Amino acid sequence: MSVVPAGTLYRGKVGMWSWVLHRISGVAIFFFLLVHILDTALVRVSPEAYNVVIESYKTPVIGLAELGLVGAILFHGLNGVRIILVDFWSKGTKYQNIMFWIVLVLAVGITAYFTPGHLERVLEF
Amino acid sequence: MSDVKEIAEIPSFTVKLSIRRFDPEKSEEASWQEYEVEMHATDRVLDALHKIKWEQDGSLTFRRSCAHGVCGSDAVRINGRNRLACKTLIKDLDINSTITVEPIKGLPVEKDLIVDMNPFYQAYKDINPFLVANDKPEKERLQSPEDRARYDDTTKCILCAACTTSCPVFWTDGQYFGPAAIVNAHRFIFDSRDEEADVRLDILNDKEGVWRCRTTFNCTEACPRGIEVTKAIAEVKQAILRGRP
Amino acid sequence: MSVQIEIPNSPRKQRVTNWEKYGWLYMRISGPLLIVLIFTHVFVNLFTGEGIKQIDFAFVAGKWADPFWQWWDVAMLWLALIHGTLGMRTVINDYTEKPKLRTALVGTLWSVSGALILLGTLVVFTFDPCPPTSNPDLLPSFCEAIASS
Amino acid sequence: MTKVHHHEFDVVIVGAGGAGMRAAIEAGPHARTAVITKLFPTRSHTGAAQGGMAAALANVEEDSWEWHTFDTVKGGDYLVDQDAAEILAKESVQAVIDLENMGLPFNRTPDGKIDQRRFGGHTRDHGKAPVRRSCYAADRTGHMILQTLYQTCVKLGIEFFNEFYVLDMIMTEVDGQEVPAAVVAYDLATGEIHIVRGKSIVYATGGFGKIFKTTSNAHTLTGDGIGIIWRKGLPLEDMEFYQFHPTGLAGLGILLSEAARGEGGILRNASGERFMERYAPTIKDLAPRDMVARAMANEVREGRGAGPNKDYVLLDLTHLEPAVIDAKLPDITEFARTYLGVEPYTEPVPVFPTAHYAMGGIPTNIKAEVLRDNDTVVPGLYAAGECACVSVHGANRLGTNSLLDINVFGKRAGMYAVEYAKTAKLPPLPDNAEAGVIALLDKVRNSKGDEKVAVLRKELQDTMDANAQVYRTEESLNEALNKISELRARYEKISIQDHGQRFNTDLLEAVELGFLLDLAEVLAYASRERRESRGGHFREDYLERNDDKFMVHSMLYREGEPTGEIGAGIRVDWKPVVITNYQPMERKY
Ligand SMILES: Cc1cc2nc3c(=O)[nH]c(=O)nc-3n(C[C@H](O)[C@H](O)[C@H](O)COP(=O)(O)OP(=O)(O)OC[C@H]3O[C@@H](n4cnc5c(N)ncnc54)[C@H](O)[C@@H]3O)c2cc1C
Ligand code: HEM
Ligand code: SF4
Ligand code: F3S
Ligand code: FES
Repeated sequence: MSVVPAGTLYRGKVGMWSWVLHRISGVAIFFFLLVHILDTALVRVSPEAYNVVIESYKTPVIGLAELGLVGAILFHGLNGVRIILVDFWSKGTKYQNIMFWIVLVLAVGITAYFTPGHLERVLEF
Repeated sequence: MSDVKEIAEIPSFTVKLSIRRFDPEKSEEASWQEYEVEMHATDRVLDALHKIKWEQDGSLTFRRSCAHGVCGSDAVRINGRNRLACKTLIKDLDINSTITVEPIKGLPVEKDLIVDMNPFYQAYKDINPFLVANDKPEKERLQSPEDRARYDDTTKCILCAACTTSCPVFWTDGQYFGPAAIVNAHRFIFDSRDEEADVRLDILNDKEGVWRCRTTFNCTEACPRGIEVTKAIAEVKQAILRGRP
Repeated sequence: MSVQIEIPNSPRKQRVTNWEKYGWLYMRISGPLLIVLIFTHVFVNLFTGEGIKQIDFAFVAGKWADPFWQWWDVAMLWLALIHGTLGMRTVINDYTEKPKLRTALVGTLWSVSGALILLGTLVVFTFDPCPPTSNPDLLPSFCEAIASS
Repeated sequence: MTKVHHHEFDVVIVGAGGAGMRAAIEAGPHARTAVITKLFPTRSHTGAAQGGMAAALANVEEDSWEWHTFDTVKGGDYLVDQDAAEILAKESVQAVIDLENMGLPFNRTPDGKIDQRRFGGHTRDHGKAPVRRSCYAADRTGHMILQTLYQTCVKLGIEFFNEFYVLDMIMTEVDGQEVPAAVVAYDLATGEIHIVRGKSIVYATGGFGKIFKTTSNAHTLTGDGIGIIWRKGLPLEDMEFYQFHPTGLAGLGILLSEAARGEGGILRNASGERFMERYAPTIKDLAPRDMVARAMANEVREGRGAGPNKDYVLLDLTHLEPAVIDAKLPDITEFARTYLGVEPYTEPVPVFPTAHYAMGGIPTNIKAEVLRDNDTVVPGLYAAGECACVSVHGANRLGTNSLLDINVFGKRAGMYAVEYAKTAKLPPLPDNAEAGVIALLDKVRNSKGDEKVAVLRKELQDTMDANAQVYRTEESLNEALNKISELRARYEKISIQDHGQRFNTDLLEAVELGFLLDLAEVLAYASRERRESRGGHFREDYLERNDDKFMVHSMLYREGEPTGEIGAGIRVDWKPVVITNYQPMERKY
């Protein structure tokens, strides 16, 4: 018996892609969190050590990544609420589609709102 | 005498189909094969498959029976989505580009569009898909129209597997019970006559049960019977949390 | 595959309680809490004041001087890490097929997470905002008051 | 060398539609039972049945099994065996209760009982007014029956051989009597052969609508079971009676249940006239199917058809509340939308008669035992469902009586098969039992001609639609028979393209065509020999029912190989009709 390797990509709709994004963002946040705990732990080593590492957070490259992180957290968190509504609200399955777009607009919107100020700070560095 | 003609003179056109072929007797590899057929707008993808099988390539293999979406034989992946070939009208697809047809995903492919359905049926059997009621009524058991309506949606299932094989979680390791099994459990869990809801709820509380559903809605979108599959799954999840239907 | 006789249905054995349900519930309970915790955290640290620029030892020490923020961050640490670990476990379960590899990966995951939770908690509660040997410029302003007293 | 497997059971059931599974449910708990089916059970065509299942439950209005018997007899144009019809009507109530108890989700009345609705030809008090007798589950009654029966089989742990094509039956002599010893099946997945022995064998293989082009039947309804019986030299009964259902989606044949008319749908011609008022003044659109189908065909013939080619009539549901349509006819309205792009809320639906149901088939008695002549049974051999002819449908089946038939006589077949198996010994298996099937397959596999299965099948279907449909004449039937002879000769020269072992549907379609040719020929032959008009069989050259000569069932026998001459190798004989209470009268509605 053989499972023939998949042909094309499955063309799921909003539900599937929101899950893909949710998963990617969740994993990304998880790894960030691991690093974030470690770097914060440096405060127990010495102020110098902590500050050195934190300075690198303020460079343009990492600064851009931080935007991504903020976007990811926003999306993951808001989409998490969407999932919870789908699970517990009787009309959740009916409105899941529109809820996804609301989540996306909010996540992108808030990130965009935050971007100029943040970029200014990391770029002048 | 009563040779029935088409509803109106429907223009015909050439469509290109690309079909995923696989025959383990010939090759270990699956490959895409292209066909061109003359079709009418009212024709269905199943008609196109038949046309190819009957006129061009008799070795093309697929399942089908009723040809109008009630038997569940011909779930395949058309243009990347699970559909019944007999319910997908050519005109509803983009006929300017090639139509792709491939087997449903996540079950072992046996030949061309035919997959091994046994794992699918096994999951179905595992949820005890039958009424358990120990009273011995003389006549019919009574059930109010409201109670009857409670599980109407999930009685429509034709076990075509379009849902289960569209589920990204099912693709991962094939261990997940899958939406179809849950739909059929739902049909009994919410049937007021049934006495074994707790057993079924317990079965679906399994590691491979409802909790694996990530609400990706592919199943709902794929179901040719229009069953609100994700909703049914959500209802089962809640019933497990409550401990009763 | 020769004879395809279906396996007649056999009654199912009652299994031991499993934790899937609780894991699933945990994701849904921690989620909304995390929204409050994390969104506020991000807002305070990155949106208000100087944003990312303000963050240094002094900033952190300043916050943790207040038990409110200490508990805030510890709650966030526990909830988020367990949430993330449960989530990662799901991901691992999905994509590993060999039981051994699966056990190994999930084991590692929990060990790392457990260690980090402990570490983080220790850091927050044993944290000294004014380590005596350090350059006073790097310390929060209240250290001077403490030092001079 | 093809691999051959052997199995032994007490009861072997061929076919897992409603009849087969109903039998299995009776047999399973009492005997080692196997069900062999070429389709996965829930894909059987019983699942396509929509309208309902008749039973005089009297849940919503007064009703009695006697009235039901009368309607069945009259509906069948008096060619019904009345003893069988009485059983059908009497046992209908229990049959419905059985299904409900197994879990079937019938629609309910406000007080929680099984709801019932009207259906063509079912009347109160011997034709006084339509009665609500059809028990239903939306317009998915067959689907629910099939699912419920399968669920019950799962519960009982019935053994299924899925996607196994039975292609032959082995007969052997025991105590001077020919009895069935085994069936020989072809495993689609592997191409291997399985000899399944049983003490009793039940045929429940369904119909053969695929001899026609426009049909409500599935692609897989090729009459294999009936064909096997025929090739064994056993007779077939009443094959000329084939039902054309009035409301098939025009051009496609997909069925719109009579329930559409039961709920108030009206047939109209091009000018919007409710033409059934002219043909059946009392019950109009709910007249029996043969009458409605002929009326429709007549409207079209006389130029009152609708559409660009004036070749169909219209089923009007627009005066019904959309809510009623959604609640009671959801599926069939969806068919109209999906396949014709017509919105039944606001537009009438184009319909035309479609080949639907075989009244005839394998002759059986009321114990579902197969007959080898007018009254001798073949011990251990049973048949039920559409493939069988207990003759409860006579010359025309009433709507909802078939789902009833498969349940009542499916159950009986199971019961009596077990009873027989309890005392019988497993008949010895002759040597080389697989030889017949291997020869059959090899012949197709190795044939090197240039004829194509699909072409022959299409020509067969075209000729049957043109010559043996709603209207028939001596001439048209001879034409059909001629054509079939020609096709038979060409069938010898077919070739297939797939020579593999696994899932070789190319091979099986060719084998199925062989059965279709056989049955089409029997049908056309029997139709020619019945020189009268009765029920579903309408002869333009013999317009009247002729009770003096033809108040009898036809019994068709295969005598030798077909030679290519018209009807050579077929012999017709006649069998009296069992009459208990109802003397033949003119059938008026
Ligand atoms: C569209 C439609 C609507 C209908 N609506 C109604 C209705 O409302 N009310 C009503 O009373 N009747 C209705 N009928 C008629 C009724 O549904 C059928 O006559 C009845 O379901 C037949 O059941 P069956 O069990 O005899 O055969 P089927 O359900 O057709 O089953 C045949 C079985 O035999 C198996 N089989 C066939 N050949 C072989 C072989 N060679 N080897 C192994 N297995 C084989 C198949 O796999 C299948 O399992 C309808 C029919 C159609 C087509
Ligand atoms: C901001 C608030 C958050 C909310 C509301 C939230 C919500 C959720 C929910 C409801 C799920 C379950 C999804 C499902 O079962 O389908 C989930 C999964 C997940 N979350 Fe979160 N989460 C949040 C923050 C986080 C954080 C901080 C992390 C990282 C540490 C994280 C990592 C994950 C991971 C890895 C998954 C698994 C994804 C998957 O299985 O596809 N989440 N989240
Ligand atoms: S739920 Fe829908 S998609 Fe899934 S098996 Fe049933 S009918 Fe098919
Ligand atoms: S596709 Fe799968 S993840 Fe859930 S919503 Fe459907 S079962
Ligand atoms: S052929 Fe029956 S569902 Fe498509």
